[in-house]
Amino acid sequence: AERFGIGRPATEAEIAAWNIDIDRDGRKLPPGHGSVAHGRAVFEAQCASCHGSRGEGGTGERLAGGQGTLASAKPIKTVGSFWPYAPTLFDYIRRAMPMNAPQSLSDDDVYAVSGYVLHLNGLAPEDAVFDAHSLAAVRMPNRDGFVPDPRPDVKP
Amino acid sequence: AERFGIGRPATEAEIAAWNIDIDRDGRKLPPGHGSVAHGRAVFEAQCASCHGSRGEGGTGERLAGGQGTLASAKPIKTVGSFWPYAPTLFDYIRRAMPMNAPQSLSDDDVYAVSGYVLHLNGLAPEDAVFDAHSLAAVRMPNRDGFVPDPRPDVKP
Amino acid sequence: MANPATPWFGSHPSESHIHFLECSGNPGFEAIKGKTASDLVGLVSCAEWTGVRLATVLREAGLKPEARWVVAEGADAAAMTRSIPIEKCLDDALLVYSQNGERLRPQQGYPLRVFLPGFEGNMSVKWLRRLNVSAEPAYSREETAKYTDLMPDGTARQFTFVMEAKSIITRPSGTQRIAQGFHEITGIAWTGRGRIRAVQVTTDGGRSWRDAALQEPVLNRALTRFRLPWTWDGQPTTIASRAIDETGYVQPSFEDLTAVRGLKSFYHNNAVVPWRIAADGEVANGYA
Amino acid sequence: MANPATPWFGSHPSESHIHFLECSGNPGFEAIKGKTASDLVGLVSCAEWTGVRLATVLREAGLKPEARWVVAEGADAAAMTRSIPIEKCLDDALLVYSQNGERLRPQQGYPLRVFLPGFEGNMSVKWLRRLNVSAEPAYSREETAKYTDLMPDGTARQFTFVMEAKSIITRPSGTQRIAQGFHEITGIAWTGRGRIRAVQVTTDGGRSWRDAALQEPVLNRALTRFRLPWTWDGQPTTIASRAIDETGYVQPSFEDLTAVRGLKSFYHNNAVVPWRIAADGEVANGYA
Ligand code: HEC
Ligand code: HEC
Ligand SMILES: [Ca+2]
Ligand SMILES: [Ca+2]
Ligand SMILES: [Ca+2]
Ligand SMILES: [Ca+2]
Ligand SMILES: [Ca+2]
Ligand SMILES: [Ca+2]
Ligand SMILES: [Co+2]
Ligand SMILES: [Co+2]
Repeated sequence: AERFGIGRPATEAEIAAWNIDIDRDGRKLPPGHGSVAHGRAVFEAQCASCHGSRGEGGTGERLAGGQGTLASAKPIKTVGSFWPYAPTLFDYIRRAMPMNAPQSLSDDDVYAVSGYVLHLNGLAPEDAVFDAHSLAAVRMPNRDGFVPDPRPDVKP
Repeated sequence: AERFGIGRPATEAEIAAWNIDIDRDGRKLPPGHGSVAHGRAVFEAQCASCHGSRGEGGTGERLAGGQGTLASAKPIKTVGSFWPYAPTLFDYIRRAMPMNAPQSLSDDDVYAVSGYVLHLNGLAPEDAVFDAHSLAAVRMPNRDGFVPDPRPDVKP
Repeated sequence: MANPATPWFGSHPSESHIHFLECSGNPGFEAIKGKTASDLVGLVSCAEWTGVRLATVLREAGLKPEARWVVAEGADAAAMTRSIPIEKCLDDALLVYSQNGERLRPQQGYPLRVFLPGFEGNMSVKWLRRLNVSAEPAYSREETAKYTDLMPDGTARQFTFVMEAKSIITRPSGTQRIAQGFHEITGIAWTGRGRIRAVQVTTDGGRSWRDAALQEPVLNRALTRFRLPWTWDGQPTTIASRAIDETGYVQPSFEDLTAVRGLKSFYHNNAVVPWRIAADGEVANGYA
Repeated sequence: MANPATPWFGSHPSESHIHFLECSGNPGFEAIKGKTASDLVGLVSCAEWTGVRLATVLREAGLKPEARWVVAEGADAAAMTRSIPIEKCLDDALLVYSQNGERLRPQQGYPLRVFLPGFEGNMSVKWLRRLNVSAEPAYSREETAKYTDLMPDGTARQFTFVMEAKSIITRPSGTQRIAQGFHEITGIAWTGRGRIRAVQVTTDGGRSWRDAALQEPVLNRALTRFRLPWTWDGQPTTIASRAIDETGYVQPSFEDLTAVRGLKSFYHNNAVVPWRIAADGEVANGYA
């Protein structure tokens, strides 16, 4: 089809301002690092009011527990039980949390608090420190839990 | 196609309340009568304020004159020059005039003032009296001036 | 029509249709010099109308063999009366109670109005109080003294119901101003005879015409948007559109139309509207 | 997407399309007991959307051969991110700036939003600030933790985009009350896979099904009204509709649907909604 010659290339600066999406393999994770210990402090200060200090029981979504429940009559979907990729945790917390001030955390703080949420789910030891490499290396329990859409699946 | 059995026949009373349309031949004209002289009085009292005392020059539409102008560059369309059927005059005045109080005239007054409008157009003598029979008998000058729609009529 | 105030929804089988509704004097032959697209063809609208087919009501009532016309009468002060040929009544004529999904507004004929797709707007009688089935038209004042088209020979055409194919470019159009470069020419087209088949656009004063794209869905007797990408080189020119409908009818130029009908027929002017674009990008009526 | 605030009309070739937009949780599997038609499928709308084909924009920008997905990102507080398969982007995906002929309202994504006909509503990203063409989906939180359908075996279906055929009777429907005699059953049907081919209605609790009339025009991926005249004899019964789309797909019963997917998949419930009519004419949810 016809090309109209409309528009212009986006500038590097324009791209950089909004270039925050992280892939599932973590190749786009930024520099920086944060410890689970620091993550606990960030979480207590900025997350626990909604999510509860152990990641459950608040008005925000439950972030921990539920492993092994997915096939049950009362599945509990959390970061630990349901999320397939750890880098997505960095992506989502950086872009959307804390809900009252999204995109306000430093990358270091995002690494730290992501680590703390993993720790709450038994997926990182107390003394862990996360950066691009180590976060990408976490294998989430439900990593292989997703299947392609087979619909139409209900025959009349 | 299917019949649903909805609705009910209109009653005689319901029909009578709204049964005012007059055909072009005047067969549906009601009883009653009125003179051109009385029509002049009705017209002066209830019509002239809008249409002018001789049926022209007011804010309402011009009612008289214009015969012989239809094929000219400045056609003037009035009751006398353009209207094909006299009974329609009764129909329209009864249903729609005077504009500030439509359907307020008696049938006698409508006969009278219709006659006066014809008189203003030279289509009735000063001493004429109109009723169903005589109004239907008036032959309007533009009686045969109407042709069926021949469109599409403009070839590309 | 004993009790038109009875809510009809649910108690009668209804349909909804998207149709244009247009004044037969849109524009008058004198108004052809209007400045804007709205001055010229602003007396048209397009809406979704919901109601019962007149054919359904007539079938329930039962028709005699001599039934040839249905005379519709409004409950307005003038008890407006128009006669509808029985063919239209048994085809797509509607008695509508809703417009665009809400009950008719008072100004639009609440509680019930006639809707005649593609016919001149005056016939879609509002505030309907009566339908009188008869062998003859009423020959009411509105279908003799008015809504008849006076020809140069002094005769007048009568029962000129259908609104013929029309189109107009709405962008760029009169009083707008454009810059050199890329523009999407767009406008609307419609025809009382069914669907728009094509709209052709000239950007060189009528020397050549190109097919515009029609926005789907192209509906029966409904406004149809057309679009054509165009790069203006900055030279003065005249642009215009012409509609072609599914019957093959081609929207005429004002010259061709008035050569047949003269300048005094008042109604049913569906001529092409040319827009003149000056060197500074000002757009103006090409007839003015 | 350098400057989405620039007014696009006139400077880009646009199209308008009437499409439904539906939440993928309409209704959730727990909400199937809702009292009214709106409780059950109220999270769907239908509007005319105007904008530029995403394909046009991608063509102007130029695509590399490895381009398989386009990641759309909103300028909302959560910078909502969804990945769109390139096939959809090059097919009917739109970047829209107007809804029903007026500029987008703030709540609807002003100045620009994605519109993906037939796909779950969440993917039609509002306040669009960025389109990132890539070889892989983003696997964002909204396409892993959310908008995936959990199956009884603990696996979750991913990239379940199309909203399958659905229909509901809106009159008579839950909390309404009808009298013995003539009724026009009416409702709406739609499918993310194209056009509705037929809607069948049962008035005897599923023993027999009759074809309803479809209101023209039956548009691609748009709400389609259906109607069926019916005389209620006053006996308790159950009425329901089922949609069949142009692919031959038949809207399933809740029993058939949940036999395959269980009760915990949350999204994409398109089951038939039965309305139970009691002897006194009260209409209630047949599942409740
Ligand atoms: C003001 C309340 C609030 C605060 C503070 C808050 N959250 Fe949240 N959080 C929410 C809500 C509500 C949601 C669900 C949002 C949605 O579904 O769109 C959520 C969702 C999440 C999720 C996604 C859960 C899932 O399974 O999809 C994560 C992870 C998360 N929050 C982490 C954090 C972290 C880390 C912080 C602090 C840095 C934080 N939240 C602070 C309210 C809050
Ligand atoms: C308040 C102003 C007013 C009064 C009073 C009035 N008219 Fe009219 N008349 C009009 C207007 C305005 C029209 C045009 C109406 C239209 O086109 O809908 C009209 C139209 C007419 C027409 C139709 C003319 C044509 O060629 O179509 C006739 C006949 C007429 N009036 C007769 C009368 C008579 C008879 C009376 C008194 C009984 C009367 N009018 C009182 C304002 C008035
Ligand atoms: Ca109905
Ligand atoms: Ca509404
Ligand atoms: Ca006419
Ligand atoms: Ca445009
Ligand atoms: Ca408007
Ligand atoms: Ca999904
Ligand atoms: Co008009
Ligand atoms: Co939703």
